[in-house]
Amino acid sequence: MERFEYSRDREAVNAARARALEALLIEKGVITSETVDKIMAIFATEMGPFNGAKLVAKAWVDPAFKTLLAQDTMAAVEQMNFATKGAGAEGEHMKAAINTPEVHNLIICTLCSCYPWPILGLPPYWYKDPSFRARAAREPRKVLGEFGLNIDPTKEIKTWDSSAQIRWFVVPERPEGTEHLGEEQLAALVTPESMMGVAIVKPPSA
Amino acid sequence: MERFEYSRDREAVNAARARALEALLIEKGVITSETVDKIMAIFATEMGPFNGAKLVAKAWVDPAFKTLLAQDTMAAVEQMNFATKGAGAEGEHMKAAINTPEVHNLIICTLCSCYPWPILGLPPYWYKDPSFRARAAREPRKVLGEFGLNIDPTKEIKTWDSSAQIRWFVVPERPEGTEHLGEEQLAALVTPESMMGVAIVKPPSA
Amino acid sequence: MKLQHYLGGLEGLDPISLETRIFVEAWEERIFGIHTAMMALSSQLELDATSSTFNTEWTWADLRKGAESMNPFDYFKYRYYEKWLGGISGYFVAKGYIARAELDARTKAFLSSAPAMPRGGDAEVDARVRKYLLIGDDPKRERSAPPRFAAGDTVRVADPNSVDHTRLPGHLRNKVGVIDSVYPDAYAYLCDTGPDGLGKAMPAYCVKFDPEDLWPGNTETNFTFYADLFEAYLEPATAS
Amino acid sequence: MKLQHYLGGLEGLDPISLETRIFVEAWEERIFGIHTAMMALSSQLELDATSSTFNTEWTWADLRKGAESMNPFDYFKYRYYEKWLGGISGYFVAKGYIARAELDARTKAFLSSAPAMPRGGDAEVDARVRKYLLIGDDPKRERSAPPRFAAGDTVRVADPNSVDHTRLPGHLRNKVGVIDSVYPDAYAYLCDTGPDGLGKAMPAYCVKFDPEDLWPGNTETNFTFYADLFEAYLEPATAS
Repeated sequence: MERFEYSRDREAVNAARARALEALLIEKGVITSETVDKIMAIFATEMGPFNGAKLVAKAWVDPAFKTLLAQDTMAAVEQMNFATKGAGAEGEHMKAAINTPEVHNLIICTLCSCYPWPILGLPPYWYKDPSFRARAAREPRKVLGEFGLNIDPTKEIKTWDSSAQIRWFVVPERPEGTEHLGEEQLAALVTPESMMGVAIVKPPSA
Repeated sequence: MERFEYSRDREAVNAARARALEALLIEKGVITSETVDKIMAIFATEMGPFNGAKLVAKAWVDPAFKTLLAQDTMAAVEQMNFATKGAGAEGEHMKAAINTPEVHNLIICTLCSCYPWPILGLPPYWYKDPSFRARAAREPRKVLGEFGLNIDPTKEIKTWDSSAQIRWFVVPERPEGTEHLGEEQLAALVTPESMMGVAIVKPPSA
Repeated sequence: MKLQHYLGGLEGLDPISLETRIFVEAWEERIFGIHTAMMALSSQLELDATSSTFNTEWTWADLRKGAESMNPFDYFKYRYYEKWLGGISGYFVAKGYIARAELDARTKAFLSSAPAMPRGGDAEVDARVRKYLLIGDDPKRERSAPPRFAAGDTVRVADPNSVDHTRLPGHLRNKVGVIDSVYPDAYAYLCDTGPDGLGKAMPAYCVKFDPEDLWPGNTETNFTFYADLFEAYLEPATAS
Repeated sequence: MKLQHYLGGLEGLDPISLETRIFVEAWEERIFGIHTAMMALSSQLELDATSSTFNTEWTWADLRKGAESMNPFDYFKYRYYEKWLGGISGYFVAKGYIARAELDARTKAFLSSAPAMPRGGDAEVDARVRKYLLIGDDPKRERSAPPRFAAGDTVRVADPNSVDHTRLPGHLRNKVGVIDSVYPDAYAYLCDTGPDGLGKAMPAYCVKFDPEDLWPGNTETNFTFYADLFEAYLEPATAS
């Protein structure tokens, strides 16, 4: 009946095992003592949702760029001069789903957790959770409701499931009352959740 | 993250809840304080593998009965004068799968735990276990090997999955060296596992 | 889709448990007995009325619906009778026999001191339970139409949408088999399963499958798989 | 069948977790970093050789194979990075980089006292890891043949036997959809998936599904489901 039991010191064992593995890999010359920290630093500063936010802000202020982003996402991303030049790991082929007054987009990965690293960084826990992956496929409105986002029944929802080599992201709509803001200020409003389609971007006063 | 956690006093809570439920049902007049004990007494003395064992022993000593058991299982069972007259709960329609030198039979229920109560009683834990239900369907030889039963590759295995209203059981082969034994002595050799097909019947010396 | 119904043939599983006990904890016997009493006292049975206050329907279908509607991830997390305990407690609360708070309070009380079990009840209640166990609940009915298939026919298993309940194993959906035998008469099911197709009495078949068709390149040799299936789950096999 | 791949559309699940953190335990960041380093140092990449002793292949396919080969009941028992920790530890042991006993002993030591982490290693190793992250591993290839389908074509999703790995979601098998767009060029996959059909470069499509076809009577309105699928997973839809 062990199948139905949990180890009581599960987290402590996990933590010790992860560190033991890393220590042995360093000792055996597989990685260096800096490797993991350096990787995390790249995700903290060079590959992350801060890139996606810049992309979205530029699309909001530059209609031609927005059109390019929709039609040839990679060409648009290349113009951004990100450290990855756009196409870094897990971002070799990205595709933008543009929200409009008629269509709300949602990205999911029912098989695992495919995600465009160069512009969104690493996915939050909820995106990797089997319950989200299962439910968003069949009942997106209900799921979005649980995120506090109620999509008007007259607005179409499009769900994009990434199980091949394309990584999707959402370009949310520009909120009302932001006409006076510059690109940098606009980018500060854009959350990772809005670029996955489980939130909209709110104006600064909200 | 509670999905991934277990309550540490799980068994104690289960036990208290089961007894609390029973107490409330007695107080509210749904069942009596004797109901559960009386049910268990029926399974201890009137509906159980002791019936199946008698049936198998009779089939071993009486070829005509064995033929009837194979062709019209319920008519054969009725002759046994069990408390249930054969067709008790979960035994309304039973079917015997007769082992021969050429064929070894195995019963499973991939959906749940269908089982012929009047002649086999209640199923053991392994029969209800998802791992058995899943594996016996695709790799019965390997599964039987784990029970310590190695079926010759030249012998066919037939697996019977009960998902409609028929309840299956296996009539094992009579072991060698039991020619001198009477029906009652033979019945004492027959185990529940042998009537499910995960064991054979061994002679008394073994 | 009911993940719980797609066990047949799964890979990567544990060695078989050789636990031959029927109950591994003492409380499991109690929940089994409660379930059996509920089946025996269920309102649709044509047995003598008793003083039991149980006045609703409870069959295997209800227990199974509970298992099929539970969180499929929990299904693999809980032991067999833990699922029964959850489903049956939930039923008594949902039907208003017991208040959730009442059950929780009693559970809490029993956790801190030995269960004090009430005594009493009418013997006729237990007599009916005994009668049910000894005579069962025969699902066999006369046929209203001849069976659609005959032994030897090649059939394809349907893939109907399952709603609250189905008796169709997932590993057989869309697969091709051969009718091994046609059971006599017709069999009713315990409830109507809607678009899934069960309910009214219908023929049932024993269908033979070549395991190589079910799990190509990933099964054993000299082995045949048989499944009992209701007629609603079968279609004539056509070249596809 | 891989139970883990049949999540899409499941019923009876929990409310959505609103946990927006990427890592919920500090150790999760370490195992993520180790995995990423392995991908960057993997032997099949055309990047400069380094002094790293890692000389085997590790891609997403290997991580995914681990998740697909684990006990499916455990899949639902463990948190996301717990599965990574199990799969990656297992790989290093299986490939002989680390002995199981060694890992267990170090784990035990770290359980009783604070981890003493060794220092050192060549900067060129970390440089390669950085380079991999910034340039990626492009799966795009020139087409060897024209795509089999065009936008607007109706297709049926295949149901190939999956062995150690597949990229075909279970909820789409045998379902009918319409090609929404054909991606340019062709896409290789990280490994050969045998009878499942992936490996060599092939066209990929965005396929549009009516949710009502996927989950009849059990989905929402004014909603369209799109899935990216490799050509090997698609067949022309014929009346059935």
